[in-house]
Amino acid sequence: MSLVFYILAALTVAGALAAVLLKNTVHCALALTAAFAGLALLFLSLDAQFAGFAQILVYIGAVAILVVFAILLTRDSETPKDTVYGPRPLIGLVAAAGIFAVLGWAVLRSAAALPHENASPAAAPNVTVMDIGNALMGRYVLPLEIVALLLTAALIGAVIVAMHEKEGAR
Amino acid sequence: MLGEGILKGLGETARNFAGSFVSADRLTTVQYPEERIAPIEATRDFPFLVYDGADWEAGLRCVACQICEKECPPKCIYIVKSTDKKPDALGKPQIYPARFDIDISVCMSCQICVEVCPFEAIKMDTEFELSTTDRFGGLLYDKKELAKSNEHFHKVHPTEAAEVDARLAEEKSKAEAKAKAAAAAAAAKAAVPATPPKPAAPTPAATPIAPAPAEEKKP
Amino acid sequence: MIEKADQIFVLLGHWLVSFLPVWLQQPVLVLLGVVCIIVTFPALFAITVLLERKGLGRMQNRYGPNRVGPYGIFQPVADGIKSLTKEDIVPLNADAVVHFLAPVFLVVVVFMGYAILPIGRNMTLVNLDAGILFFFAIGASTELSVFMAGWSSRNKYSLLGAMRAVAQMISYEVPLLMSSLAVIMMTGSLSPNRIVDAQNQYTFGLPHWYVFTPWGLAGFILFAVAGTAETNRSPFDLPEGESELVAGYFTEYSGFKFALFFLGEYVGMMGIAGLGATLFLGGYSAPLEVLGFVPSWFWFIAKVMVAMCFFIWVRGTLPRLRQDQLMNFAWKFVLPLTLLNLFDAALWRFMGPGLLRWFVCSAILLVAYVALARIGMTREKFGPRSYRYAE
Amino acid sequence: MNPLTGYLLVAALLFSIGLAGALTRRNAILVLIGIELMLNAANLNLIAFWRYGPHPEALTGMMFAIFSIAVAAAEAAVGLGLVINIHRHAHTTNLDQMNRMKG
Repeated sequence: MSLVFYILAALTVAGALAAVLLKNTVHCALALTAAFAGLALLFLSLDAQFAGFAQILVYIGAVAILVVFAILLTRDSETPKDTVYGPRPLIGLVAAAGIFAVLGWAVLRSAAALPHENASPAAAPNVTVMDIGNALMGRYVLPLEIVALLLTAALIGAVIVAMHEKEGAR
Repeated sequence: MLGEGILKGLGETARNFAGSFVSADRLTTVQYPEERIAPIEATRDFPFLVYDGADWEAGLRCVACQICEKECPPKCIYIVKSTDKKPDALGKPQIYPARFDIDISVCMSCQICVEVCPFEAIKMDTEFELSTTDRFGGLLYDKKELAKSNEHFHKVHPTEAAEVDARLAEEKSKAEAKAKAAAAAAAAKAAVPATPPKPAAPTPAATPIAPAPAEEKKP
Repeated sequence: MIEKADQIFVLLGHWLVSFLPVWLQQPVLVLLGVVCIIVTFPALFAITVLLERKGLGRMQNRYGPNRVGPYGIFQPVADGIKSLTKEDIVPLNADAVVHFLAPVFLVVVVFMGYAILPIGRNMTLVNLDAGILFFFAIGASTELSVFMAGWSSRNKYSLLGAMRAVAQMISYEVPLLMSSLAVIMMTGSLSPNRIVDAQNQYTFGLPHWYVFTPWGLAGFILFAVAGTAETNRSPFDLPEGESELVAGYFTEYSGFKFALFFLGEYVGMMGIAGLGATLFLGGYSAPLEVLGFVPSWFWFIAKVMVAMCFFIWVRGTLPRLRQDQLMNFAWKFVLPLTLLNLFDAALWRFMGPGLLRWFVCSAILLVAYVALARIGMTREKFGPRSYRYAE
Repeated sequence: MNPLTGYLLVAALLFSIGLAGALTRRNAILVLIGIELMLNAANLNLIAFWRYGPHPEALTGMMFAIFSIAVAAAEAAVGLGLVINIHRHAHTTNLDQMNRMKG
């Protein structure tokens, strides 16, 4: 396991933990951005160049800003007085830990059963944007159109939901 | 149509930019410490006291009447009258200011002191580079520093100085004429008492009675 | 000899690196490239600052700084020393960590954008296949640093400035992407080197730059407009509107952090200018075939500096746009025109060579321009003024 | 411990952190942050399996990840739109206080 992977994994997990545990909501959003950046680097270390840049563009460029705008619009940027966690935080933690145990166990047990366990990992597939373009336009053209439709619907839906009703329509 | 205005504007700035290298008159900047614009005639910065003749102490026109001190809006003039008198330009003994301070840092160059001064003793100078490093007394000018000769006044405000001089000269001549007339009258009166000394005495007694009855009627 | 002059930096790099053991050579070569970028572009930033102040001065019939050194050429040095020695005041209840991170994050991100720009023939630091996408991904994350600066100063003005800046950058990022999409569509690749190579041929002396095609010219103008807005410059510098917002999101910054913001803004501007040159003006290719002997990196730097002069020229001319005019212009004029430009490029591609496609494409663009200008940008007529008096 | 299991473990850890965040936090926006993390963990899994899977040239895993990124962005937009709308009416983003069905 290369050192780079450990560093990136540590960065991502630290970012995610901070995003969940910090008190001040804007700090959480910034930690979330660190987690997204770590994930983008992990994608790049997996030679998924296009996905890594898309992750940076979509998540850090747009979703993080969206989250931060939402935090500001709902006047939550000050640290809340009372506790930050829900009424029964323990149950949530136990459930999450349980799921992690199950997933971890599944991953480690299955490691032996993977077909190419001993074979050296396949050479890095050199994926060019041309291939992705052809795949998108060739095999995945239907999902592409559906996602296009979905994005338009989401765009309009989000605007209508968050739009400020005219006084009359109260 | 969208864009025409932008292109016209860009053309204008381009003409300015190119022009500034070609024609020197476009550039209006005066490089201050090296180049200077001659101050215009009516420039006024901080007041100064005018004195005639050579000795500034004796020639000061100021008679410490303190009108300017009272009129000064920011109250930056401080005058202490002298106990004795000194002869002024017309020879009449006048009080002079033992101490005459102006706080330049407070003065706002409004020239009211010049307007109200009956004796043309204070005028506005055109010197403005007076900054000093001493914060506490540096800008508090006393009589000595304020006094400047009439020639300086001529150099600074030539037309106004000329008018002032003309007026003073005319007053002097009128005063002299009056003094000569008074001297002549005095001389004539000195010649007349040599003959009838008595009639002069009673006339003053008569006049005080006449006005007295007028007052009772009025209230 | 010409070849050597052109490849001087590449050969120098390889020569320097040849002393090292083989496994170390590649990383050190990249490191050298990074050091070169980090040295040259701040130097260009200093020159741009001087050009800006003197150029703006000349446009306003005055000299511009000429006290520090002959003709004021040491003015950027003086500014630099001034900003280094100035006290760095951090507001009391500011969020110290985020307040400190914002300028650092901005400068790091902006410099990362230079990794993919082809500064000269095989002088691209990193040959990414999806280079342009990387540049826009990086461009998108500068907004975050703007927001961090605005929010962490805990100051109403800076928060308002930050919100305006982010809204403006987001709404102008879409046209920026779309206008460069036309070029990517025509060259069929996202890698900047391929785009420059596609524009590097000459027919009887004139280069095949995309800017000489109707859709290319329209795309370049729209890219320039969106680029100016993306870097908060000149007519779109509302976030730093001195008159009402003091200094926008970097109000609470002074000393070196303010200089970092200043550097970040200018280096960002040069990055967008570099990308514009790469996409539309043929990156490092010479404007005329006869001028081919001049080294390639010189042309890239020349184009970036010409773009800087254009930014300065526009800043000296155009008044600042209001926030609603800004947004209105973005969504109702620039974006539709870029979408149409995409269609126009496609039409250009499939109409085959000949004069017909010149007229058709140009006609479409002109008609759309006039129509949008007439319909989109009409100001709603303000009704009669209504007075309200305190009872 | 081949690299694939490393990536899968990191993805599982991210997923559980996201889940813990979603379950324990009171603020609606932080629940959305938790969900974003879970989605990202899934993306990481997709790309890890694509990279170390038998046929990387088939691009299936990466395509999945790209589409998932697009859908997650749409989801985040609509989710935050809802949160803002609820905040406008109920003047709170605290999930415990959003218990009234009245519009």
